[in-house]
Parts: sequence; C-alpha cells; structure tokens
Amino acid sequence: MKIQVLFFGSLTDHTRLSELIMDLVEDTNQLKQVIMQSYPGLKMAKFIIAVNKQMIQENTILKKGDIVALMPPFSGG
Amino acid sequence: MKIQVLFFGSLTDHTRLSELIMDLVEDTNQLKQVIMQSYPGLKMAKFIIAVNKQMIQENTILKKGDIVALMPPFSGG
Amino acid sequence: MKEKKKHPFFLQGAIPAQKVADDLQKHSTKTAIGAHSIFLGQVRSDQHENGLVQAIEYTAYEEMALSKMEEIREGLFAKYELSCMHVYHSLGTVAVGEICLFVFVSSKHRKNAIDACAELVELIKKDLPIWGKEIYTNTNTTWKVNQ
Amino acid sequence: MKEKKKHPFFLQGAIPAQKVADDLQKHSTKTAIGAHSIFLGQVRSDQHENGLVQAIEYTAYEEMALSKMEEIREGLFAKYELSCMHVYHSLGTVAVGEICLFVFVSSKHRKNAIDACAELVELIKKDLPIWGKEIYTNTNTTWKVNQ
Repeated sequence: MKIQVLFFGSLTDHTRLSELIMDLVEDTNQLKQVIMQSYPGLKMAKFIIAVNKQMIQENTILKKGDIVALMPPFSGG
Repeated sequence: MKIQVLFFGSLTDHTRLSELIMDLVEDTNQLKQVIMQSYPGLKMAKFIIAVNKQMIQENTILKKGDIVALMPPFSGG
Repeated sequence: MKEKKKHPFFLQGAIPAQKVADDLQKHSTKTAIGAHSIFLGQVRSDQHENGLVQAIEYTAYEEMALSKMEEIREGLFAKYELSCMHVYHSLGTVAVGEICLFVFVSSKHRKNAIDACAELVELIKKDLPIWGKEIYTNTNTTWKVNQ
Repeated sequence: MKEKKKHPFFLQGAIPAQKVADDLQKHSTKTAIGAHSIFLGQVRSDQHENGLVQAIEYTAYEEMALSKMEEIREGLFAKYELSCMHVYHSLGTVAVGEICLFVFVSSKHRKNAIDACAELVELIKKDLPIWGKEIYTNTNTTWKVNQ
C-alpha cells in the first residue's frame, strides 16, 4: 500500500494532474519535499493539507493507505 | 371641515367602526377624551396616534381636515 | 435609489411560492448582482388557549404603511450598498402554511444583502401599521402580537 | 437533527430559479414553520485585468465537502432552534447571472432562521473545499479568491 495524493484548484495548474500515488513517506513534511521536487511550482503556492479528509495544521505522521489532499484557499459560494 | 378619525386592528373591537368624522377639537388629548366617552372600551386599550400619517409622541394641536389614526401595537409580518 | 420601478407592496391573500422563482429569474440579467437574501414569513398553526390557528387576516393603514415603507427603503439604500429591494405583504386572509411576507434584497457582495434583509424584516414588523388577526379552527379570533 | 432525509449537496451546473419555488412549496405542509431565510449566490460579470467574467467553473473535494457540511449542519442544529436546512452548491460551469449556491433555513421564529442562514453562508465559504475558476470572455481563466 502506498499513499494517494490529491491536488485541487489552482495547484493543478502546477502539477497538471489531480491525483498521484507515491511510496509511503515518513510524514507530511517529507511528502511536501518530495512533491515539490517534482512540481517546483508548488513552492510558491499557498495551500493547506488534509489527511483522510481532516485538515491538519502541523506535521503529521503518515501510514499506508492515507489520502493526502493539497488544497489552495477555498473559493466556493 | 372636520376631523377624520381612523381605528385599526383590535381597536375596532371596541368601536365597531373603522372611521368617523368629528367636529374639530383643540388637540389630540382632547380628541382622546371625546372618543373615549363614546367608546369607553378604548380606555383599557393600548394604542398610538398618527396625525396625517406621522406618528406623534406628545399632545399635538389639530386643525381642520387632519386625519387622526388610532393604532394598536403593530403585528405585521 | 438604484431602482425606480414601482411594485405593489400589498398583495391580496397569500403570496404564491411561484412568485419567488419568477422574481429571482428576473434578476438573472442583472449581472452586477452576486448575492440575494430572501426572507419569507409563513403562517404557523400555533396552539393558543383560544384554539388552533388556521389563518391570519391582515389589515393595514395602507397609505401610512406605503409612505413608511418608502422611508425604510431609502434609509436602507443609504446605509447599505444594494442593487435592489422588493417587499410584498399580504392583506386579507392567509391560511396556515401559506406565505404572508416576502422580502428580497440583492447586492454585489453578500454582507450588504444579508444585513439589509435582516434589518428590513425587523423594521417591517416594528414600523409598519399592519395588524394580523388570528382565526382559530373553532372560529374564535385573537389579535396577533408580534414578538 | 430534526430531518433525516438526504438531499444531494452538489448539483451539476447552475441551480434553476424554479427550484427555490418548488422547495418552498414543499414546506407549506410544515405548519410549525414561521420563517424561511434564503441565500442565493449569483455569478457576477466582474471586470478583472484579465478580462470580463462570463462563467465560473466549480470543482470540489467532494467527499471532504460532504463530511464537513454534515459537521456544519449538526453544529447549527445544536446552536439554533431550526425546523430544517437545505444547501445546494453547483459543480461545473455556471454562467454569469445564474445561481451557484442555494441556502434555505427554516424555523419557528425568524431570528433563528436569519442568524443560522447568515452563519451557514459564511461557513460554506470558509470551510468547504470548493474552488471556483473564473472564465473570461477572452477565454483567459483565473482562480477565484473569496472575500
């Protein structure tokens, strides 16, 4: 089992994809590093992270099968 | 020319009419006295007065042709 | 005053639900509008000691209500940045479950429409010479008192 | 939770004005309701430096939005005395002048419906993972930013 990463809104302008599967990493900080190496455009982007649909504020340990969403500021309504 | 007096809402339960024409009286205090003699039920009723569609708080001088409305608390909406 | 067209304020009997859709649809050409705030008053089947409400019969000092409504309208247009404002109130009998008040305020950004609509509803209840008489299923009546 | 029936939250494309009348009409049998507070978001033809908005294309993290919406709903039912609450948000393309958000809150007395509706609109904008991309008449696009 790996980790599923979802990209939303303006972030997809940088990634050109909305979803990827990657090998398990330690935590969300490490995930950001790996992702930003592949998509350097994200370094300038403002986003928050949800792990399994729960917004996180701090670095969070990841486990197999987690779904990590990178989300720019919301603009619904 | 005389004065037109209008009654609204629950006040018409006491007056059994919605409008009357009376001889000119000095002011609204005197008007209340005259009206309450004819319709003593109004003595217990809570109402405010409008002269020519303007709500008044204090005793107000009346002149020929004035329209005086006796209005119980509003309950629209 | 952004809008000059005159609508009636008082409507005889209940306000049809369909009117809300029709009025909303008319605003689709006003492309500077971003927010509509709508309030609807519906007659409740309250249980009172005199009986169960089955309808409210509305009467008003119409001329004064219209002139007061114009004042309220101008005050709110001066206070909030609004695109338009429409208000309808029933006269006569409105049965339980039917609509007796329809308030519709539109603006560019949501805060103006929401705040103006809320304030307008309070002013309509407080300042307009309108009276509701509750009619009970047992044919008793009582004059409504606003909370 | 006074109401268990599940409605969809996301609707594909614009929300028809007619839906407002149809949903309102359905509430005429709920005779404990005295007040409906409705908010509608309409797509504005804003002029930006990149062009004139002609539509907004909405996307969402749907599963998370639904679960977050359920939380919001439960929070508001706990905080206010409400009869019911219905919310619909568009996904996909909504043209200028069309409705993209429909919020409908009902209660016995007006204050609960009005306050809950206003709070709900803020929470929808702030907490739901939904994004709007503005599409300009010149085919440029920009991601919408909420105020």
